[in-house]
Amino acid sequence: MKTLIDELKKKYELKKFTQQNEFTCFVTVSKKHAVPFITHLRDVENFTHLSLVTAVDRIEEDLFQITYILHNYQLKMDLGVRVFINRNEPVMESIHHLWKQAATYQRELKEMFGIDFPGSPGVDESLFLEGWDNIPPMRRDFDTRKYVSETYFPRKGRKTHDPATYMRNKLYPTENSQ
Amino acid sequence: MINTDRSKYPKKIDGKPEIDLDSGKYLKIWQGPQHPGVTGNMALELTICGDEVVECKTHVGYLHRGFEKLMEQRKFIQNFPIVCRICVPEPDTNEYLYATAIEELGGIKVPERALWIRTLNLELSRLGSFLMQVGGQAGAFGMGTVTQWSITHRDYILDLFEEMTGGRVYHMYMLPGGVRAPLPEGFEDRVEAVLKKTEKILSDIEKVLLNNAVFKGRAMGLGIITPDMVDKYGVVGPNARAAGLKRDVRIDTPYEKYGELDLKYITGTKSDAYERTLVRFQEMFQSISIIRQIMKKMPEKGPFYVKTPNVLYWKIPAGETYKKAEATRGEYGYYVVTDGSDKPRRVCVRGPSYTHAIALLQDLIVNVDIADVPGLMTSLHTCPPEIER
Amino acid sequence: MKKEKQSKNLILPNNDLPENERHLFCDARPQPSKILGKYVENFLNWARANSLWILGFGTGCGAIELRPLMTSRYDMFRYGIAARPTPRQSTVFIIGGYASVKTLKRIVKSYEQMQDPKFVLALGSCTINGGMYWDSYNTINRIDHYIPVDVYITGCMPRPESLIAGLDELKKRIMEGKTLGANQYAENFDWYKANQKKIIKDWNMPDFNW
Amino acid sequence: MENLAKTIGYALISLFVITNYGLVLNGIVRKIIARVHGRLGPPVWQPYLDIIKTYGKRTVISHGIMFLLGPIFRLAGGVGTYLFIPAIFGSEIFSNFSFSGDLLLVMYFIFFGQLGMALGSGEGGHPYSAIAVGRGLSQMTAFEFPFSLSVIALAIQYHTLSITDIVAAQQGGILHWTLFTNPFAVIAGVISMLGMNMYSPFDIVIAPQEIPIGPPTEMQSGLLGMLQTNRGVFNAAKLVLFMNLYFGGATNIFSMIAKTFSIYMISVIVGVAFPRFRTEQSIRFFLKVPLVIAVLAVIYVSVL
Repeated sequence: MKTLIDELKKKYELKKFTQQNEFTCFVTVSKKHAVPFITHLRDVENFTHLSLVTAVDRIEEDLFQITYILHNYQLKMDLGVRVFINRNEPVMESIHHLWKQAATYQRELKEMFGIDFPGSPGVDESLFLEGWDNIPPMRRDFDTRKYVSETYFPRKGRKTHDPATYMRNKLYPTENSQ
Repeated sequence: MINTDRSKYPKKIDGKPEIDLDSGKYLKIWQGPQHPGVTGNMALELTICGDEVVECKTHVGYLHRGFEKLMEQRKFIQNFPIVCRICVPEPDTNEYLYATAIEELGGIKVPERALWIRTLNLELSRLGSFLMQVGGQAGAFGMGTVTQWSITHRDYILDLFEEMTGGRVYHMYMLPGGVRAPLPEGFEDRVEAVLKKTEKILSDIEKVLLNNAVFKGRAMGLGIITPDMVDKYGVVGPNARAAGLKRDVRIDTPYEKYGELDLKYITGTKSDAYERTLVRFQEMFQSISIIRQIMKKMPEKGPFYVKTPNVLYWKIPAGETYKKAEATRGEYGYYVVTDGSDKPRRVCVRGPSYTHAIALLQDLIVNVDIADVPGLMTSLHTCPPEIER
Repeated sequence: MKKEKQSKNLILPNNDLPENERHLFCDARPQPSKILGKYVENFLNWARANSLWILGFGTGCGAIELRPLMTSRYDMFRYGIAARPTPRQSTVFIIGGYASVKTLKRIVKSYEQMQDPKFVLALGSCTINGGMYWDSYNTINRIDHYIPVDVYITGCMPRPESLIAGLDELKKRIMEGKTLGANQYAENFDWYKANQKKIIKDWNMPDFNW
Repeated sequence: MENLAKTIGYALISLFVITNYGLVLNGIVRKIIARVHGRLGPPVWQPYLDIIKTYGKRTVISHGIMFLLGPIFRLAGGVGTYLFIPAIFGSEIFSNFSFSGDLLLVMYFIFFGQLGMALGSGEGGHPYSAIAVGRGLSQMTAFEFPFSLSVIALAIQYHTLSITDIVAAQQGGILHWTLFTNPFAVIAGVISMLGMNMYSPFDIVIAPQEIPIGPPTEMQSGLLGMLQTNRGVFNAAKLVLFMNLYFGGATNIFSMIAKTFSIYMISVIVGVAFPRFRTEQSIRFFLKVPLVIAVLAVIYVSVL
């Protein structure tokens, strides 16, 4: 797998490569080379199965990490392709022409993270939510507990503890260190 | 056999049928969410012409609970009770995948005996879920008898789970570091008794259902998945195997103890609804044999749980991984990202029904008689909770 | 107070429907139906309690335990309980666990289409206070703010035995004539509607679905 | 004059008896099906409870006048079917309004109810009702063919259109039954009875998993109660008709109960053992084998 990535480095600008376990490895590719790289993987290196398209909100670096997980049925290897895009203009090329189910994943990302995939069929329709008028819920800066306490009718009497302090006070009531 | 000749109407305009609801030729029907024929709580927006579906749109999200958001604000150990709620008929796959992903990222080595117990748990849950699916398949074609039989026998497997884990539907058994409890005394005998019962009822169902002329007449040629569609749509599991492709996560990338067990690809050729039912039938017999092998090789004593760091302060170094396992519906995956804090940064669940129920079903359902829509859905074994999380 | 409120607007506005469709839909408020004489009502309650028809709508994961309930292990048909696929004919609505906002819209619709007397059985802790999903942005916390509930069944997930126990409790209440949920809904109609419209953002249906 | 009054009184008595018999029969059949499933099943008197409950609903909604008339037509069809069948041969109470040529009237009444129901559920406006009405009427026309042909064969065989005479001609020993004198007609008639009784594999009209639950989808409260009552009357009436036509009628109420029960068991046992047909499959089925057998029956009686 390492060798394959190394010789692909000549054509595409690939960054950090990690061999996670014996069946899985991840590689970072720049945004403009992402879709050609995935197309190459699918057509030439027969990574023919798209397992997952998902995103991670790296709010500290002000980035979205989009991860495409491809599977190769010959090598029995999973390859996760990481693409970092700017969090302020979240737009990514669509890959719905490569796999049919990619359109659904992109629809979900549009709804949950607000990442736009121009040209992907039905990307603007809401998939899970209905009449959602807040910021996309899966972003880190969306506080669901605040939203719940404002929107729904929480029943009185529910106490929530930080389990660490709760257990410490329960087990060692005398010493109040830390 | 379904007549696939729709030459007259609707006229295809660059691939998409142009449908004029005012013409009176077409009728728009919402099948679900309140409909006994749909699996779980989802909706199909069907446009039918006569008795045939010309266009379909899947609507999901009726079960969306925002699991991935909830997991981001709970500690690692607090997540382990809620992951099993993601998929109702088969929760163990979720527990296993979450636990093993956390173990890999946290660098924990699980003892041998726990691996065996986990494998047993996974395989039992597969068997139960398959039984439920066959019941649903028969019920969708109007054969209530088989539904009653198979779901009753699934209940015996739930009894085994109750004895093993204390939970009937949601087990919360495989936590990071091992399993919660060892097997109870004399468990093998009771497993063997349940397996005997199951084998008996399976042979009965085979007589009543699979050799039934009416069932054959309806299921054969329904919803054919050609092998070239498999990669295009990301079809996995029995649906892909029924198309003749050798794809089984347990064999391709063996996890837990599946590498040491004797199991083989179960493939069909035609990949219509009937073929998929057949494949699932043989899967059931195989998992019965697998469970027998596991009970033979099950180590009697030894640690079943390795001590983790104090779970309340457990911080896992930054990393990401993708773990997958073979559920009854196919490849079930967990993509976990940690950032060095005591909560996961991102947990993404890949349910196999995600592609089956939306992308695949919308295209398979065209030209299908409206009477066969529930049968087609069930033969794809769609499970809404894992789509929506 | 409620009386004068009702007398003020006996006609529902149906504001959220387009103008050209308003005449198609019913705009009458639900009225509390009158209770007959004691002996007639007792007799009818006895019949109602012994033939409960469950609406076949698996709104949550509670639906998974309805199937064992229907099969031979816990045979609910023994007690005259059957499943009906259409809300018009069913009398018991089992809220199977958590209700997401998208489902709640359908729950309200189905509930209003059921004919009085109708009973609601809330299944699982998540219908009482949110349960597992108390802090989820898409699931409601208390179902009894949106439709009247007759019997709660706690647990996640409740066993079939507890379901049967809950149905027995419901029978008792029906026999005692305490299950007037529909009248309660009609009397506090404005409050329920306000709660429903607070969370159901795109309300593209009439205010009351007959 | 008092003769007429007596007839009407007797007819009402027999109608009451047959209604209760039909309802109890439904309850028993539910229990039998439950046993096949491995369950205990509802109590035998469950149909009564359901009917009381549905009549006791507090609210009724209507979609128009035809919607209200639909169940009434259905009930009228069921009652009318029964009232012109001599239930028990030779008994004055159970002879109803049978007259010469009543067979034609009965065959008309059997389908009158379904047509009324079709109109009513059509106004209900539920798409599944519309689909189910289409299915039901097409299937009805399908099993109409073999059934009418076999009845015609009987009419040729016994040179009469009066059910009483047909029954009379079958008296005197089991070998005089149509079952043995003209087996082709019996086979064709019984197969079309399967289609008439709406059990699997012919229950395409009320297919719960496909089009829940067909015509009565919008029916509630009292309207549904009428349909349930009709299910009691109509089932029993059909069974009595088939008993009279093919199985030698009955001379006392016990033989009637025994015969009708065993006739009903045919469709019940077929019902629990088969999945559901698709619509066109069911129609094709009726237009193949049963039709041929019915034609054979006509030829058979004509050449004799």
